[in-house]
Amino acid sequence: MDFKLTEKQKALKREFDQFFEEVMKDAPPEYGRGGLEGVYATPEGFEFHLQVSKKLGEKGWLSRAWPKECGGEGAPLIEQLLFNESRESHRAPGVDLFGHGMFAPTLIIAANDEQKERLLTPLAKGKVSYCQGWSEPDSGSDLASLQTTAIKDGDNYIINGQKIWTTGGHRAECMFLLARTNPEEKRGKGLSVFHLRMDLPGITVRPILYMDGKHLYNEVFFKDVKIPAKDLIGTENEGWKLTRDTMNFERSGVGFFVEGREDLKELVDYVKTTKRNGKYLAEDPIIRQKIAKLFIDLEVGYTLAYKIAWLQGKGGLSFAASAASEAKVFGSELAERIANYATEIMGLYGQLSDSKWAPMNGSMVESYQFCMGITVAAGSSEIQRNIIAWTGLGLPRF
Amino acid sequence: MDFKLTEKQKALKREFDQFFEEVMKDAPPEYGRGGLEGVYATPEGFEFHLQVSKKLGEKGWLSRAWPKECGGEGAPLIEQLLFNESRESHRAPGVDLFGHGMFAPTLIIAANDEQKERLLTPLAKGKVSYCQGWSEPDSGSDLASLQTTAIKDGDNYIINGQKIWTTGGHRAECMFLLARTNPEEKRGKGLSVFHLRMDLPGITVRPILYMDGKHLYNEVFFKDVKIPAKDLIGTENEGWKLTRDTMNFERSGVGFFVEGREDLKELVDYVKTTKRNGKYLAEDPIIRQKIAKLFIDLEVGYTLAYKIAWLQGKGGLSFAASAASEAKVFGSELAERIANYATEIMGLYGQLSDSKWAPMNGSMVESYQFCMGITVAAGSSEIQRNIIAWTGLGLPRF
Amino acid sequence: MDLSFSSEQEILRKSVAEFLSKECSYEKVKEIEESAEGYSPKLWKKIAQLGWLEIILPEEFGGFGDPFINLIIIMEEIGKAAFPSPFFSTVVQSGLTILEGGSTAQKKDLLGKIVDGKLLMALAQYEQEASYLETGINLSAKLSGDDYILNGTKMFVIDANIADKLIVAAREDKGITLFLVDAGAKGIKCTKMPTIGMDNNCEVIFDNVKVSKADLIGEPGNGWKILQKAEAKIIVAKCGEMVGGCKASLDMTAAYAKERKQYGVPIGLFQVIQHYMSNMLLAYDTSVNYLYKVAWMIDENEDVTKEASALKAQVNEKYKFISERGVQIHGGVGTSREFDIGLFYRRAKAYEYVAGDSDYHYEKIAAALM
Amino acid sequence: MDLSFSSEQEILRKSVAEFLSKECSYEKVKEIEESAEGYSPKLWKKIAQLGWLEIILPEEFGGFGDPFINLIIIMEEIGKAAFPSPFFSTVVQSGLTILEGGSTAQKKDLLGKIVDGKLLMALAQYEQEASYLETGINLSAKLSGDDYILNGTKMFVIDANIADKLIVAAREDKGITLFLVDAGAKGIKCTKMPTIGMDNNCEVIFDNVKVSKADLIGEPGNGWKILQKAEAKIIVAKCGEMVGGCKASLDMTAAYAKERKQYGVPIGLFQVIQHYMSNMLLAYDTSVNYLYKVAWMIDENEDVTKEASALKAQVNEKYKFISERGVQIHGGVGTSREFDIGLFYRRAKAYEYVAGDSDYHYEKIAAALM
Repeated sequence: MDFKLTEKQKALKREFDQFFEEVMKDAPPEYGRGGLEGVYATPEGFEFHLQVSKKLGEKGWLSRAWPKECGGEGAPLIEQLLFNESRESHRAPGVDLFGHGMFAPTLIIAANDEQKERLLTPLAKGKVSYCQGWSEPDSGSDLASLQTTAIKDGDNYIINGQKIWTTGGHRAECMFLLARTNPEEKRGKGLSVFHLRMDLPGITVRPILYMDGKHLYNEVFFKDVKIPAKDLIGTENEGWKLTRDTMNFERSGVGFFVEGREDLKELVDYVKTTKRNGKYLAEDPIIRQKIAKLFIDLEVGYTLAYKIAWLQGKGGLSFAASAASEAKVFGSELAERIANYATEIMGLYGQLSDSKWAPMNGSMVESYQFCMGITVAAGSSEIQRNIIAWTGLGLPRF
Repeated sequence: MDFKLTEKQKALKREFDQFFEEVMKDAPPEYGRGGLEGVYATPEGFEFHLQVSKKLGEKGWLSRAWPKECGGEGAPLIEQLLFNESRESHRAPGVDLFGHGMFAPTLIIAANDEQKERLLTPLAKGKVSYCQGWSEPDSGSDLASLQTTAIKDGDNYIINGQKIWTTGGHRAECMFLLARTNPEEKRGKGLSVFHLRMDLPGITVRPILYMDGKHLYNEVFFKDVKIPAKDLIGTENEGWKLTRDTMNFERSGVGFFVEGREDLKELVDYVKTTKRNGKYLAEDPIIRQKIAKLFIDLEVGYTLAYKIAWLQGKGGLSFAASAASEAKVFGSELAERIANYATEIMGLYGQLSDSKWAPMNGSMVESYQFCMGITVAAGSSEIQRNIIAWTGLGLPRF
Repeated sequence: MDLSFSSEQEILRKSVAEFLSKECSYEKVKEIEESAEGYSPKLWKKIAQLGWLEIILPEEFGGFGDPFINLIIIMEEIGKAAFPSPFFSTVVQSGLTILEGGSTAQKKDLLGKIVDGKLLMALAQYEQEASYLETGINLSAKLSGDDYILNGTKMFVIDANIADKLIVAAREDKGITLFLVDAGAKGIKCTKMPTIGMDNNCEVIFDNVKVSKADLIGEPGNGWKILQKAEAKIIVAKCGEMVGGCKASLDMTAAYAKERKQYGVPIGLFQVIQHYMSNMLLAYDTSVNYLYKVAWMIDENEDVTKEASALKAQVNEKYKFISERGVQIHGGVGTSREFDIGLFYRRAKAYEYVAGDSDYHYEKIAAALM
Repeated sequence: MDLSFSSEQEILRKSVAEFLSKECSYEKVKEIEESAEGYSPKLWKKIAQLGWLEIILPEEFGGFGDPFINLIIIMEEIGKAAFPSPFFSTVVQSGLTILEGGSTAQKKDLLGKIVDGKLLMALAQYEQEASYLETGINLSAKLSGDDYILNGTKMFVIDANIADKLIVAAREDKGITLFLVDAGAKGIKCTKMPTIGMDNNCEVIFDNVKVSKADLIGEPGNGWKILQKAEAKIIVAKCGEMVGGCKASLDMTAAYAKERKQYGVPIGLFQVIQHYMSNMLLAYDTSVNYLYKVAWMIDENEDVTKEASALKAQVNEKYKFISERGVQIHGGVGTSREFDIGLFYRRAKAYEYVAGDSDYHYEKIAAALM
């Protein structure tokens, strides 16, 4: 039982930390609030994200964990964890959640050599951005019931249909799409994965505003969109299986806990410097207890994330799969709890969003809203809990 | 919108309160802890229960709410609520949960005149005690899957099988039994209700001890037990329907909340008179907040109970049925919360059961254990929540 | 005991509900939220004509002597519709404070204008420390000849940006004193603060603002007592609005759960959704019945200090709970501005702070019990 | 980083688990619980022979120099088996306190006897006020010639009824001082108190009890420092036992949910049961990994004051949660003495108080953070 990092790992972490600290000096204010909002809500935020991405590409850090034959360094997963931890604790952008987080692993598993060269290289260099074409209006948690079609037509596929909840669809250059190539098949069968550019004729992007009016999500409509057959990734009709394999990549959830730690740090600063009724908030026993409870949740969550990463690195995937769902449920619900406690502690100030009056730059009241996007996305808490019961405890599937 | 009691109702409540206050002066110590434990755990406790029952019978209070044709006064349900409230706030016994609470309503609905005379009269006089023969080892929440048989044999029925969780089965004089009269039928059909004496040949009672070793529950075995056909209640094979009708009788759950109020009163006394670290516990903001939260739960629960009783009295059963389930879920889980908070507030003393060292006579640590018997009994919290969703919100049944 | 509403009350509820559903759809609500004024003057005029603003007017001033519970009925319906208007600031906060502490002349004058829809008012109590306590009021009022000079900053003043007059709690030599101040008076600077409620919370700076000695509500030093007495009623009224929001959240979520299909069945068939929703219904039923109980106690002239605090803490927590589960059950669409559940999720957090947050009220209850 | 156990550690765990499952079934546990001694001398002798009691013995006194985490392994298995024994009072509470504050001679003598299974000890810290703080220690120790005279009452002394020697925290002129007292000394009256844990919590009255000046652990006035230093380790060890209890509760409930049928299907198929159980597993996984982390920090000689408090508060709440849901999922049988889940439900409440309850530890964390 040894939680110690090696000297090499420590040095690596220092290098990451220095880089992100330096980079974040120029960050626009929306990055104080972290999450997807910083990247997608404003053009300035997205521009900054792309800049950082390029810098990371120059350093070769976007592809460190990729296998050597795919242009990476085959860095161990624990180093990837340290990278993610450092980046997220600085609330830094630069890694494309969809491009680097999801599509690159898919390409690594399933792409042919030509595709690897053509599609992975720009990703490694930080020169391209992606969005994800998965959810549809009638298939929320139930991805296998997709209806968007991609019908083979000579050397092309013709795409028709609609995607929804496409985060960053209004900013990304490309999309990776899950569509039905065999309309005879139902549910999980007959689906395939594609790469495509978002500026193709026949694609329309319509904003879905968040409850506070911010623009992160979109609907994307496809009307006879033609893409070349060479942009099919992997085997035709085997996309669902491929998608499921991808879902199991780096899922420690460490980001929830390092971001939460930053929030707690700022909150502790706030209560130590803010007076109410003649006393510092930090002297209020009720507030002290709330902060202690958050500290505990962050401690145990952070440790669980390390355990997951370590197990994934070791190939202990069966525990890791269930534990990754645990980290997602726990981390996303903890984000909600942090936001609620923090805004309670602030009293009347807790309702103020981004403005000179708002404590912590309004980040907590923003988080109070955006956390709901996380507990419902990428496998809602309900689905995750079923997965935990099935894979973690062997309870019967229904 | 008027929550006021009439002068007559107030006078009635005063009369009940005076009676129970007087009666409880002689109560053995187990009654300080309320619940089923006082009645069934010790012979002294049961003896006291029977004495109080007789006194209530002399006053005619056991049958006040019964229709006049059944020997009652047809008192309105609100008066019955006041009676229950008074009795439970004094933690007084005397009403047989099974005999008066469940079997008498069954008899009122379904018994013939001979049975009403023979079986209701002793109940009205407080001269008989009952236990309930419902649950079986393979049918917990799923009562309709009962297997105990009652096979007609001339003028008799012959009973074979086993009942479980028979509260007070070791003390009660009689049982009302749900058994399968038509073994061809499955589930809800082919069941019938019977009255029988517990001293019949062929009946064996085996204790099931509670987790702390107390004896409330039993298994009851029937081996060729012969009972006369005249002790069938209602129509043969229609027992399940009858049982369901009975379940809807007086279900305001007011007892949870008036008992909880007594607990809170004692707890407030305790924290006001107990010092730790040089201060009264009542000065500790964390303890103050726990007490405030319990106060709120008791206030809102008590008000809900009144609403249920008022609706039941008015015949507004469709809301009342769902709300009664709400009161049961909320009341039983609140009892757990009260017990947990109280034992937390007591610190190390919170673990002490009945002894000179135990605050509140050990009632809270007892309750911490017995509350679990309530959240699983008479429709577990899980079943109740489904019922609420179905009947209260019209969600689809599964 | 009769826990039903009279037929007049049922009619009142129906008429308020019908008006709002016709005139102020959730689409319209979002539009109003995004406007600088944060309310619709046109709709305000209409509800004045319909007589809603008379609900608190005593008979002696020409009102109908409605019981307090009738105000609750209106507030519940406003809450269900998520209707943005100065009803709370003007009628509830200011109106009830005037009723509690104003002179006969003030009542006649101010309430009369309010009822006619010609006067909007705001209550300026909190300051930079955001304390709910008496010690939190430090805006200074110094007598200078026949005028008081006010200096200081008020925060979280609801609807100050649209109000004609402000009731300002200030610290005078004799203690907390309430002043009636023209919102347009020289030296007042009002700025709207962006909030999760997208409402009219304002910062109001007072820089040597002159107020006539005659424009006091109550006696000098009497202000805290008046505020406290009014607060209990203000709380219960606000809880009416919040409970209405709970009901709307519950109903729209139940409807969605019956209609939305996943894996080929309505999501309302899943046991976990059923349990979520049964907990939501329980949270609502315990809240709404207690709301009526406490409102009834006000009509009976009982002291409700403890009960109003219990109600606010209960409703604070349950509104957050119900609306949060509502968003969760809606899934992705629940987080979008297009759907309506988010209106309630945001309000639940915003209203948590109005007239005291939960921790403040827990402590008030404890103080009353111990 | 290597978060696995060594093969020696796996063997240790397996041997402890196998011994307990063979020698001390849950039936046997219940029998022991009901006895006045609350432990089995026969089993104690056996575990001494197996070398369990050596686990904390440093190499210099003939031990194997086991890392702290090995003690956690034993405690986890004890927790799973719900094994009633003086292991915690003697080896953990007393042994670690002696290691922290005793002289070389005391360590050699006392630890030697403990290891041989010939000495049972108990730590007498708390008093009638049930305070976990230094100010809670008021039993007086007055010097009189070459002896101290102890007067006062200790409460919640675990295993005092079977102990040969007590470590008594008393207030001496110089401050809190630890005394080594024969449990049979004149003037000591020990009474077992009935608890939900059915364990050996005792009241111990000291009426002019004479202790030789030589029988101090540490210096006069040094007692609180020793207790505090030992406390962090004692907490982590106890958490090992509690986490073991969580694991047993979880496993037996999962097994029951797969086997028990209702409405014709295993209850583990119901979505609500699946969600209950996924929350239980999450509570367990977060606890157990943090347990190992903090135990590892102790082996690294890091200060774990804050982390031990976080661990205890976490485990207090999660053990209660897991065992409570365990009983609920078992339904009726879960409340009966015949089934085993109740053993854990009762222990969860009992152990909540050992070495500090949650509120005490929350405050310690806050003090460290702010």
